[in-house]
Amino acid sequence: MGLMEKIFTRSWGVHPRDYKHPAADAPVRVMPMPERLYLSLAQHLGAPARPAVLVGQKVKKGEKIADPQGPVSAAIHAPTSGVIAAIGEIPAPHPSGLPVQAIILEADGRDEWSEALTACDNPLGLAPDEISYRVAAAGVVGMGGATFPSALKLSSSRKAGVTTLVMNGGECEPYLSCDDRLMRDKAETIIDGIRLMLHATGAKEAIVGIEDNKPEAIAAMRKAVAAHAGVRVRPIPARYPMGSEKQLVQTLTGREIPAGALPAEVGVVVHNVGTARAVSEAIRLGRPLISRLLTVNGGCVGAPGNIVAPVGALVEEVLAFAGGIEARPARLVMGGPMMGVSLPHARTPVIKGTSGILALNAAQAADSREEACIRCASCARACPIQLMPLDMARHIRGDDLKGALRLGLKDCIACGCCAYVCPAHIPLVQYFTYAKGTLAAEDRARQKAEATRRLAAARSERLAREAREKAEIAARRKAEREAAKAAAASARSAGEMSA
Amino acid sequence: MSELLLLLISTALVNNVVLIKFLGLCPVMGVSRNLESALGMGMATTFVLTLAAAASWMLEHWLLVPFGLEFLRILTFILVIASVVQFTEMFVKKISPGLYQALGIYLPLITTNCAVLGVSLLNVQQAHGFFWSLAYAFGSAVGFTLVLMIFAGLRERIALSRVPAAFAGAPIAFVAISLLALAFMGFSGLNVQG
Amino acid sequence: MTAILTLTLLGAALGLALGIAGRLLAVEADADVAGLESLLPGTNCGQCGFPGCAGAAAAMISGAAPPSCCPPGGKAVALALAEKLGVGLDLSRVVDEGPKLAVVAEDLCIGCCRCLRACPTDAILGAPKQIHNVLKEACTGCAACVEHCPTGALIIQPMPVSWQYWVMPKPVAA
Amino acid sequence: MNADGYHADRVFASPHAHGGGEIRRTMLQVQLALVPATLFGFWLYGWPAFFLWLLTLFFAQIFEVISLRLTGNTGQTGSPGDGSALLTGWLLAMTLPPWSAWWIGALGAFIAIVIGKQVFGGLGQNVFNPAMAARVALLVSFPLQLTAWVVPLPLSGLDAPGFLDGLRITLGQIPVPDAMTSASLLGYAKTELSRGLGLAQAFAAGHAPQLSWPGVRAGSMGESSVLLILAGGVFLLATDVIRWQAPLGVLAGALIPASIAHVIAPETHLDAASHLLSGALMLGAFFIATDYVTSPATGAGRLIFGLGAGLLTWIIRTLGGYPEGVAFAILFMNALTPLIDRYVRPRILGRTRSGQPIRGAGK
Repeated sequence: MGLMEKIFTRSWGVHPRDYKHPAADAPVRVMPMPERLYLSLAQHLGAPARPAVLVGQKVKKGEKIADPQGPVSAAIHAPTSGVIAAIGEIPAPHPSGLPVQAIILEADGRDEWSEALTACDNPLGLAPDEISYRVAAAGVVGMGGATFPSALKLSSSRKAGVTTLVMNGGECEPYLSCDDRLMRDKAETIIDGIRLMLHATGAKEAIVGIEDNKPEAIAAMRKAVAAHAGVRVRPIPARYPMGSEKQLVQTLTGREIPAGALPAEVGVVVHNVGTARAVSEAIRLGRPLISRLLTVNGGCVGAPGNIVAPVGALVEEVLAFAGGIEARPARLVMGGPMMGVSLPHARTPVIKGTSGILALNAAQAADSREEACIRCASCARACPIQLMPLDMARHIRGDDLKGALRLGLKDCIACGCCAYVCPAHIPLVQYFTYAKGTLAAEDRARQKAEATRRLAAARSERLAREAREKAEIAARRKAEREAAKAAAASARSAGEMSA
Repeated sequence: MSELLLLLISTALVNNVVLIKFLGLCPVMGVSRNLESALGMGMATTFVLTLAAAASWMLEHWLLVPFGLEFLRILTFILVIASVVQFTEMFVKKISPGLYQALGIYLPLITTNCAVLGVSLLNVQQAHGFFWSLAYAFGSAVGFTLVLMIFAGLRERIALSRVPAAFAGAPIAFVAISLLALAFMGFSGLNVQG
Repeated sequence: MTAILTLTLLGAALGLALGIAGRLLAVEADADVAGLESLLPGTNCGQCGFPGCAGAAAAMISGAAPPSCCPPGGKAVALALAEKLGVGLDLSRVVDEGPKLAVVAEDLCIGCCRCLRACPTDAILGAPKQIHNVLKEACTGCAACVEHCPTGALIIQPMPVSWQYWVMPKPVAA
Repeated sequence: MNADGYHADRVFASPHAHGGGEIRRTMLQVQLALVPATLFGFWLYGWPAFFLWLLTLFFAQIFEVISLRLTGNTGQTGSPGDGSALLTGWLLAMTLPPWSAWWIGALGAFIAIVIGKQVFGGLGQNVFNPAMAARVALLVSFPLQLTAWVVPLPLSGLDAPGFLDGLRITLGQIPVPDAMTSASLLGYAKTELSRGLGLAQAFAAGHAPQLSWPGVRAGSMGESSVLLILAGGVFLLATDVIRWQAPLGVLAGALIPASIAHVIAPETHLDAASHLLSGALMLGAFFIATDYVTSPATGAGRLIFGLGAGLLTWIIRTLGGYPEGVAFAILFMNALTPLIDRYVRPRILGRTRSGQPIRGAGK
């Protein structure tokens, strides 16, 4: 970057205190299998999965228990062997705590793998579509948190003809270190997954972007990548939200993704390093995505660190395994502190996209009273999309959602930089999510009104048709009757004539 | 050329019709709720003002003075202005129904915008020539539009502010416009004649 | 005399000019009933007190009804109508309790099928002597069915919120 | 301890972290930046200056508290402790003649806090800079009192008024002797020019005000030591409280046309240094034009704002009826701020300036 560019290019993002250590340096611990697992049917982006098992049915570890439903969906597998105890509602890992459909699995303690799983020794010999197919069968979703079904991304990237595979090792969220840990410990597996993804997408090169505050991960990945041409490791400046798709692609390739478009528009597809590992295990070992590495961190956690937890374990069990909590947390968060969701309580399960569980103390949660906006525009400077959060929030506060929409509300990625820097503690992201949610609800209401209008029109048309048909039948009958009468009359007259 | 420029500055800023001469306050308060309609109103008024100034100049010099009918001045001027406004109204309705709706009653009310009649009369009073009259009217209209736009911008911002209930609406608008008038006082005595 | 003549001539000339301009710049007044009706739910449920949605649209154009007269439409429809009509809207008078839904109380339904015929959107499914069911995608919560039920088995309830459609509350001013 | 007892008492929106910025601290930093120039002003103009400063701040805070009490302090319209009223009062006191009577300060504080700010809804809601609104309102209402500059009588000097005399001056019990008042340089130049004298001739006269970098001269506290004001401004820039665009704009907007005009017609136009060293240009550039609330929110917008304010200052000083134009110029640009904010916006990532999505840059 030239000097002129440095002066005239707007800086974006923030440098939050990261709290990544010592959790990132502690060795990974594997959580023992809980007695019961709560497997949400909606733990991926898109339509919820449909149960493929019956209550009371015995399942083996890795056996599919729910089928994808619709074009965007993902399968769900049993994380251990056991019996299906129930299929019903559990509290969703979501701020609202509203119920979500789930399969409840009673572990039998034997943890037996299903025999149906097929390993593959020469995966690069498989057809690209076969890789996508197997990834779909393993229920792999994006591990960075967005949980988009990975197979779909692989196959659509191939169709779109992407040239570059960008691997997201940014992990710019504070507190989280599971990707860092994974790259340090499983670099070989990740690289293998990347090569499989290159094969599946048809991309020519892969760039692994790793923030420069993770030197061990960079070293480990560089070592693992040395033998493979076409895969490069690139350190990138540590800055939040570097791990956001638009920012990462621009930093690594210099290409700007058009608003509302996918990275494929500029020939790029982005995957998380955790996804690469899941892809490798799905293809090489035939193992579906049934557990994940996640960071347990925060001021209230007894022993912060990275833990391998089965999907469906309760948050409270994970916290208890991680040394328990030392004080009542001010906030319980699933995901990172910048974009994660607050949980209403800990009796909600880990899902495939759970990158972290944070029990934050009051100082970390920084819960503060909203004050008046002094228009300092710190938010505008921090916004990576170059929006004007202060003006958008003003419009939303004044119930002028359309005004906020004109200012680019749809382009907001809810990264939280604005609210993080706001000296008035204005919950800007909350304003924006509220506005987006309200607008979406209005859209749905409009669509429904449209649909019901069509139904009503169809009905009145039907009623009219029925009335018409009835009238026609009545008219025909009448005509027939009259014709018969006339015929009889003419017959009679004819008879008279002949007589 | 530079004289014309100075005249424009003088009429638009130093002797602003709205804030210094206090003419045409009604549309300024009425149509300044949002910027688009303020701009539309400004354009419509500019159009009317300039056209009316031209028409009234011709009326004055070719009809009233030759026939010694100066006592009919106000009457005839109002007639001409009303006609021009009617014409403008039709025109706006045709080309921008949205603006027509937004301006509402204030569009026909340009007729009674004292700035229009005032400028026409001032032109006669100060014995301006034809082009000078036009420039004077145009400058005044630009000043009017400027104030209208600035004020609309301020009101759009104030509309989203937490104004105390007692001051919400017209009161705060008056406070704002008086502070705006204070700002314009800085131009007073601006020695633009050289 | 001159004065009168002048004024007359001036008036006549300006009148003529305006007349011509009026002819040239004529704008067709558009009958808006259809446009307005397209914004209404179109279920002709009659809760507004007018004969069907077309009747309500006509009443709104004539000013006999406020844009907030459609209860099933709620705030969104009222806003759209007010924008189309170009009138201000007193939102405080709009009671928007959120989307509604008819629910069949299974222990009361006798399967008489009367509600089926009353539903303007065919949202109720059922066969004689079988418990009926409401399709929540098609039900507008218009309550047209309620009075036709002989056993009071139809209840209008707020539409349940799923976590996917949950909306973050607006920050409250402290 | 276990987590099963945890229950959130409400929905928390992300982010679940905060950078630690506080309004209170920002206000304190600006006040800190004003301290050197203010202390110098106390020394230069003696006890009356101190009393006027104290009173203005006191009244500003009193009016703030009363207003917030009346409007029902909701927290979002500012709390009495956020320091914004003190800062407004401080800035106002910096621009008043230091020997003004107490009621000038009190009335100014009322206009600034109540009319300039609280009726608009309090902190962050006002559209005009409160201190400048008050200063302009006072100037057009009491032109005599607002231009009664005293010659510096440093506290160390023998003829400086003592503590009690100073108090009496501020309370209006002792009139400011005529012999002690003096025109500011800008006022002097304006008067002499209007008398038809050229500048060279005017400044040749012995009683012409002298300019100097340290700033020992007649004027307000905010006008005297340009260097200390600049130091405060640099401190604010360094601590990232203010951004560079507005100050640079103001200085460039005023000094560039001043230099050009001086080169063309030195007899009728003051040089750039005089413009910089006299009046409130420096204070305006670093402390007034950088007011967050009433200046544009984008860098480009702030630059436009600054250039406009600087240029208008120069125009009013050179061509206008008032000798000083900073307050008017900034007030005028305040009024333009909503328009600037509306039309000067950064390009949204992934979109063109007109808001359309950019085209994919090749696959």
